[in-house]
Amino acid sequence: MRGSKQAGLLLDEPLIFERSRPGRMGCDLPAESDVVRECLPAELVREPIDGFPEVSEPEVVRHFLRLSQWNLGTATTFYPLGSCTMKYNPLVDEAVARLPGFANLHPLAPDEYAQGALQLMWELQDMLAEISGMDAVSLQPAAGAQGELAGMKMIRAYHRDRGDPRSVVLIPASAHGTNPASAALTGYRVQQIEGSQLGLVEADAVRRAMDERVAALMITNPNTLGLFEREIAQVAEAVHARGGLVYFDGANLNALMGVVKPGHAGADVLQFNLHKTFSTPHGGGGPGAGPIAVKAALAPYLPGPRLKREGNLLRWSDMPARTIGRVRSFHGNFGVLVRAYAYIKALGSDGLAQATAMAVLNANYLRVRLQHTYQLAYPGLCMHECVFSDKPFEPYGVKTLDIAKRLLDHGFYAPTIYFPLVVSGALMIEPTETESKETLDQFIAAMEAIAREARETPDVVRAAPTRTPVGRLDEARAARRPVLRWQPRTEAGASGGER
Amino acid sequence: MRGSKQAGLLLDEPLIFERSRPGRMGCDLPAESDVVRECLPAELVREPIDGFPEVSEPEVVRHFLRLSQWNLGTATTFYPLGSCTMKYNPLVDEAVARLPGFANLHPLAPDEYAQGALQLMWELQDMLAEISGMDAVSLQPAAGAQGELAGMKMIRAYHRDRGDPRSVVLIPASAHGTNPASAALTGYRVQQIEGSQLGLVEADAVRRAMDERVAALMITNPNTLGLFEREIAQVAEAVHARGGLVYFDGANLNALMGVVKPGHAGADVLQFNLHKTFSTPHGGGGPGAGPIAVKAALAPYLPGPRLKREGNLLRWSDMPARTIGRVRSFHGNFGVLVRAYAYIKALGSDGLAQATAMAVLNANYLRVRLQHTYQLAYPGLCMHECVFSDKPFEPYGVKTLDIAKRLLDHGFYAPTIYFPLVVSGALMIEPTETESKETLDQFIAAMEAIAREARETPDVVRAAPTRTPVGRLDEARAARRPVLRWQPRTEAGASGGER
Amino acid sequence: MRFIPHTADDVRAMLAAVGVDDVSDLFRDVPAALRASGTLNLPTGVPEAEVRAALEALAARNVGASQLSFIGAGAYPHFVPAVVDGILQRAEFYSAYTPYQPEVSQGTLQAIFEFQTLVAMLFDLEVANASMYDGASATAEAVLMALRLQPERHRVIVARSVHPEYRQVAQTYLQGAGDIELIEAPFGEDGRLDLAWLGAQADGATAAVVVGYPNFFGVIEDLRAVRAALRDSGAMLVTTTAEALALAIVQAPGSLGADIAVGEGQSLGVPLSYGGPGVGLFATRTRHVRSMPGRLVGEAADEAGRRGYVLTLATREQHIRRERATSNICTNHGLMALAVTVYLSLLGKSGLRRLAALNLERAHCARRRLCGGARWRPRFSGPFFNEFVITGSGAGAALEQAQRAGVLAGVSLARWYPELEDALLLAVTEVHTPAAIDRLIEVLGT
Amino acid sequence: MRFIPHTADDVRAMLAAVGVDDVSDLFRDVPAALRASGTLNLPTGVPEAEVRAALEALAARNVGASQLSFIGAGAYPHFVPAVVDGILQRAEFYSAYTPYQPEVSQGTLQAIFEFQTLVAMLFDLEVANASMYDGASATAEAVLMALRLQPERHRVIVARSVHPEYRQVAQTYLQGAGDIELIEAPFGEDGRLDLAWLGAQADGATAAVVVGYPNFFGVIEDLRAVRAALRDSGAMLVTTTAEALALAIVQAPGSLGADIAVGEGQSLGVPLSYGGPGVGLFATRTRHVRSMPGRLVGEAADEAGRRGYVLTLATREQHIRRERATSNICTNHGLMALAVTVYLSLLGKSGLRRLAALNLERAHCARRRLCGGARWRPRFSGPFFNEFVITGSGAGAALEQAQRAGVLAGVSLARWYPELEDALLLAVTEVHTPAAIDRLIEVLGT
Ligand SMILES: Cc1ncc(COP(=O)(O)O)c(C=O)c1O
Ligand SMILES: Cc1ncc(COP(=O)(O)O)c(C=O)c1O
Repeated sequence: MRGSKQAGLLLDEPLIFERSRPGRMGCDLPAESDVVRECLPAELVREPIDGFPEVSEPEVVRHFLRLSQWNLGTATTFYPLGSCTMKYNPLVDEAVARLPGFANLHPLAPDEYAQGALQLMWELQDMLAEISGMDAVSLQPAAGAQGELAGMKMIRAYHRDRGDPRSVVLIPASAHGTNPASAALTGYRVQQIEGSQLGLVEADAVRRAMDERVAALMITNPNTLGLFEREIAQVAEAVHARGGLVYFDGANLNALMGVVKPGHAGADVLQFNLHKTFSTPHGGGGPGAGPIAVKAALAPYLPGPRLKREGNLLRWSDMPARTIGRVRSFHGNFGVLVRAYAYIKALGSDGLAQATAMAVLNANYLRVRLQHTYQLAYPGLCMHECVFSDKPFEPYGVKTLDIAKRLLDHGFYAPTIYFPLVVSGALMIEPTETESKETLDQFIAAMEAIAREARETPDVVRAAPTRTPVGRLDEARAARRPVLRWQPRTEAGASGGER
Repeated sequence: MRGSKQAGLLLDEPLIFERSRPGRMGCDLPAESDVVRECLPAELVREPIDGFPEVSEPEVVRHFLRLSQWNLGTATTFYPLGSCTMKYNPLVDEAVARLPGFANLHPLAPDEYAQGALQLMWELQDMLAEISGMDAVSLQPAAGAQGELAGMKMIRAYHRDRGDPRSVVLIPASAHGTNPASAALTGYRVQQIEGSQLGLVEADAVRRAMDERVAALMITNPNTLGLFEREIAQVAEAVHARGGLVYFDGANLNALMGVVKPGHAGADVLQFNLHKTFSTPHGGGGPGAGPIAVKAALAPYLPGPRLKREGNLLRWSDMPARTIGRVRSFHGNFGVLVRAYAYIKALGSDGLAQATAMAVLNANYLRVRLQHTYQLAYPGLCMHECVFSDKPFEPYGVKTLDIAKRLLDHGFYAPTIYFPLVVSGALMIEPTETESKETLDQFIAAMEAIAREARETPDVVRAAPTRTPVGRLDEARAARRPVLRWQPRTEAGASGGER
Repeated sequence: MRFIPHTADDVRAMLAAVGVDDVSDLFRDVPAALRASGTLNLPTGVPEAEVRAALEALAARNVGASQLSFIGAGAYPHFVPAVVDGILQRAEFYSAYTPYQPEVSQGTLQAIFEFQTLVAMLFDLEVANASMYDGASATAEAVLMALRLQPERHRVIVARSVHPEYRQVAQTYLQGAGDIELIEAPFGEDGRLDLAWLGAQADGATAAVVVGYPNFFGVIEDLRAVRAALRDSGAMLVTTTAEALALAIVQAPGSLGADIAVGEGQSLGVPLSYGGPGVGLFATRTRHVRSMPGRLVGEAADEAGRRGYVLTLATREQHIRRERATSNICTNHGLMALAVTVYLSLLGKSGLRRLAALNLERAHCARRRLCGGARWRPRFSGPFFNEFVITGSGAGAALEQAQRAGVLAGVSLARWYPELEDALLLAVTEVHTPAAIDRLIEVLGT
Repeated sequence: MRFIPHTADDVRAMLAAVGVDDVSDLFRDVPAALRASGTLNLPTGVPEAEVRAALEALAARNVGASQLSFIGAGAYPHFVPAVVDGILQRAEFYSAYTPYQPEVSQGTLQAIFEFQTLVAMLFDLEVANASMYDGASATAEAVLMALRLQPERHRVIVARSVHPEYRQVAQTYLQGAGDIELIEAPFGEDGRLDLAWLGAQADGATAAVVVGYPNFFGVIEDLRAVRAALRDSGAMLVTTTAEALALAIVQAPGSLGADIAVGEGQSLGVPLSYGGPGVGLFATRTRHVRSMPGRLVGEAADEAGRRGYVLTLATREQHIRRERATSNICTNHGLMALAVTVYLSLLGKSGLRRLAALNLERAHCARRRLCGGARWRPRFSGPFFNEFVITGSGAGAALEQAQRAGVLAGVSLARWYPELEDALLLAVTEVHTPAAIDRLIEVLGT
């Protein structure tokens, strides 16, 4: 007998502002002396901030602990959010990132006094270069999108320096939204490349689209359908043949480690998403890190300063002459880099290859086990993720959103939904390698149960979720009349946050 | 509008053994070499332990995170467990106890190399002596009960050394179970002292019971009814007059700090419960620490070794001549001592006095607010806790147990129930000083709602809890046919833990 | 491998289900030519103990982390109460991602809603987003937003006293973003923006003026006067704050006329961590909300009327709007936003103010004492919070000498401002005890 | 005070509800004479930053914590994976207490049920309790239990090779516990119990024989032979294990005839922490379960048939049975039991065995190398796991010399065993890399 403990008690919790009581304190600091008046002109001095919380330390702890309990995370359950590589975040990485030697180091500490940090970054650059088959790496970008942005700026500088400024970037329809946004932010016009019947970018299509206005092709491989772009080499050739560059979105590297190096497949510029492939926590939205790697021809353009070796010492260079400059203050998300470094060290060449192999095995296992219940967007082997559509449930009025919500009732987070845009009602499932076969089997059972419900009692699915702390929230109404913050009570009884 | 998020999703989780799969690993260690065979005679070598878990690291994390979510704790909710002083556990105390300089220190490191630890213990002894008004302190006992045991052994040694061995210990009926148990373990016969109408120990009653066979009186003050023993001085006098000693159970010191020092009220021996008064976490059952304090005449009997100062150095003494010896290996629960030290430093003389004052205020507030709904066991002011009975609900067939279970549905932990034994159907409520008035008001509202339900729909109360991960568990059946461990499957399909 | 649960039996069963014989068959779609060179030339994996030992050895080589330091310049040493990290270590927070499914992400969402409220209050503006990467990119995004709101304008004035790295990042972000003229406004002897220059330069083509508040020299700009100088031009006023704690004691930019106020939140509960991750703060007026970059959380209700929170106004964002999005940001700095939320909740209304007062007092005391003799004098006369510039001949050499004596006595401004060759920038906060300040005086002299 | 939420308004309102004017009125029942001297002569409270600074300063003075150390003797340096502390830091675990309300304590209860199972398996006995304070008090409780089970017997034999502090604690616990004769059994040249002596001494009055397994010298006793020597007397065999990791590779006491097996669990996931808190392990046979000390968790079901766990057989305990309880223990070491449960789950069946093998190998290598020359020789010939005794003239001086060179090269046995004056006890575990062992050889010589 296995008991089901899935229904349980979660504790209610108001906004921190609603817990506030005048005069309550969460810290003990000496009362302000008169010195303030001597130090600052009176007209500059602000009153203590009205509406700021006044709560004791135990209340703060209880508040945030209770909030935390309303979240599912990959540490507590299967979180098959496609394109996000929600793998297990090792606890040792959390511990080492907090070592005082890292946590208390000032970014402008003299290089001589930060050699451990510089050594770590130096080695991490090398590791990433080896994994990607690229020539040079900058760790500065704060996230994948910022890596893309840096990449676009570099491509722009490269063409400009060759006296050949270009205006267009080709992007497949299945690309992640950050790709066109990053290209546009760099002044490029985005031209969409349609995928083939098989969901792939064809070299022929690229060849047709390529001309001298095209600065680059941005390609994601495996693409967001979880498919390997088999013509990647020919595609790259087609781009290069007309003087273009290949930007390789490396967000899906978890499918490639030890199998293919993008640098050998024609990539000129590539960003890593360390918070995906290298397991740094997603933090409920971030921080991540998006190091950018390039082939030698583009190395002069990398964001600066750069690390350099001087005898036994590592140092930060001055701004290189042709760099695009900075994309982030200081040295990037160092705390995230520490975790990624620790992760790569822990896995090593064998572990990384095993991670890729098992991630791909897990995705294919889900694919074959679910393909008779849900409609696979594209047939054949997949890489690290697979994409289904809600087509089979159209007759019953059950949509992808309903299926996703019903999964929550089963204690699973939902897959990425309605992305990629090229699949209508997409359910994009990325299991990662850190999930066991038993977990996948439980997920499959839940998906099958939902499919049965969709046919037999579709209302149940449409009413989901019912076991979560709140029911389905009205997002449309929230957007029409946005309440984006709590308001201090202006008169008795009225409060913006509470309505 | 305040939404109620109290119903929610908890995730099911089997026993760790049921997650096990042959060959799965949660750590990466080199495979065993042949050296084992050279190092140990074959007949001594054991096979890898059958039934031990085989799980990966992510699964271990998920397993224990999910288990944690099935618990309420004082960090997440009001936990008014009487006699246990479930106050807030400061997070900084958790942080400092984990400093490598404490966590990695070996108990047999030479004293010169452990001066920080010894200094901390030295100062903590002094702090505890000051708070209690006693003369000397040993930090060795691992918990309150072990402190009591040490105290009893000291009392025994004291009388023996005076050529006056005695055989009886007087204990009020309201005492905690550890008191008679500790006395009995020292070979004493326990003689019960009945309390007065007011729930108090009367000097007259003690005088009547005292004779030359009585080694000591064990008294808890405030007693377990939350009442201050007003005649404590006269009681002590009566005991001392016939050559007896006063053992003062210090578990309830949270009601006395800055108000009374037990040492000034006649106490000869007293144990502290650092995990109560000084806020070290209760850990789901422990560890705690139960330092023992004495008047000068008993100091020679304290557990050894003792700390001593030699010039600038602190050192451990040899075993003192008249010590009762050791009650615990090494130096006691040092990690708990660190937390208590940090707590006392944080609060200081003003903070400790404030803690006591607000703990007593909170208890009295609950008392007056609940006394018309529940039956107060004894009238008048209380100290840090108050005790009610379920008498008013007898006509409805609702018992203390039902009330306690129904409180769980409201998201509160239950008070201590059916203790002290002198109150039938006792509900013993200790709020502590770290709870806000709003929380107490919410608790009062819940208690009132339950009282209403008890009268109007008693079945609802008797069926509680309904919102917890499991319903009321059949404890009687569990005790009749105890299953105290999981059993490895001996044949397919059979498993002790799963039945 | 300890993070990967697959047993040999599992792999066999799963391969059979997939219908292939071997794991390598799963990669059939990868052309053989590419696969040939896929092998990684890295050391093999190691047990956890070795990972930890390696990282501890590296951390130990960062001797700067344990030294008495007065370096600020955009990253500030502050005491972080243990509660903050205790909450950050909750796996339910750190192992979740963007709260796409609000029903099982209310923890993250409510905390962000609180964060938005706190940031808006701190700047005294109406609305704040759910975080940017850092103060630098927040500044760049503010400039882009001002340009977006006023497509007819093409000039941006950035005070030269804005953090040099923020200026660099803004410059990078603007590359290719159209024909934008980025010009730098000089500072005066008080360390503040040269208002006469500004009045003359700000014109109808100027989309925005960006000033530091406090600026890179620690000086508190006269925002009212800046605002007045901009009146005719109609340019937007953007403030950028690297030391957010200052706003607990100096007038908020919103109340002095800023249209967009951005900054870096590291000071508010985030460790230095060699400069990252911190968190970018971004606030503006409600009327501009649909032009804001970044994520927003809003209040919502379910059918039963229970209050909850959701991601909202997503039509501004890249995943919906793609090349027409207000920004390309996707992953942001949510966990650090949570740190700020916990920190500000704990410090609270009066605690934060007291802390700011303590910083002010200590910094002013330190400058007064340093400049009490002939060796140093204040470089700027403007008001300051917890950071200031002193000048004296041979400042660079003095800094190195202090370093050799074990004190990181600030940074030399010469690397960013050739005209400030003998100037040192120092930050003094609550972590600097009176004894630490004594030591500073001792090594720098007076 | 930051931990106390009461505002002045709250206090006023609550006092009014109670019907008193002033907080001091709440203490009316305390005689004035006693209250007069209640005031505490302690420093006033300080902010968190000062607490932390004070504790960091103290921790820094424990230089022994960072030195290369080969001290074992009942507390062992082992690597603890980060997962263990990550789980211990879950407030839901550490801030709960004894699970009196099982419906909201299933986390603690299920974890303890798993702990009981793991400990029972480790000892190969049928049932284990939910923890004792430490190995020493567990040993004392085992002796008391053996006496309780055989009230007609009054002798207890404890091997002199049992941890000296465990023997001391047993002695203290027995004070006043009736007319019990506690005698010590000698050890032979192999470091094992003198079986001839035992055969002669163990008699019908002997309730129990207590042996270390491994014993204090690291030597693995021949339990089969001990058991055989006790056959005629009918005495119970009690084993006590200070280094629990040994049981991953040497035969379990339960399978060799122990009636009660106890030990210290610190090795299995708990830091040294200057000797505490660790956790006492206690296992025995099912038929003795009602005489066991300490808490027990058992399986139960609710009305819907859902499996759950509850405290059970509480009628043995002090809160029910008072002076007739099997022990006075109440608060136990539950959180450390959780640490052990997490640790053993992570190490698992094969990992624990591999770890034990690594310890065995390193320790044997170290002893072999140390005793490779003329300076040292093994003191005992019996088999050992990860701890051993070497002897050589001037051992005490050698130890001090090693200390001065920065290596804590074990402990001298002279303080406990006058007859072993020149003997050193060393523990070598997986934390001692080959380089660390080289260093040991270097400072101790060969
Ligand atoms: C394929 C792809 N590319 C790029 C990105 C952008 O990365 P980031 O969110 O780190 O900015 C993502 C993020 O989800 C992605 O899935
Ligand atoms: C009044 C009283 N005395 C003694 C004790 C025993 O203390 P410990 O549980 O630390 O052994 C308790 C514990 O609950 C208690 O409440």
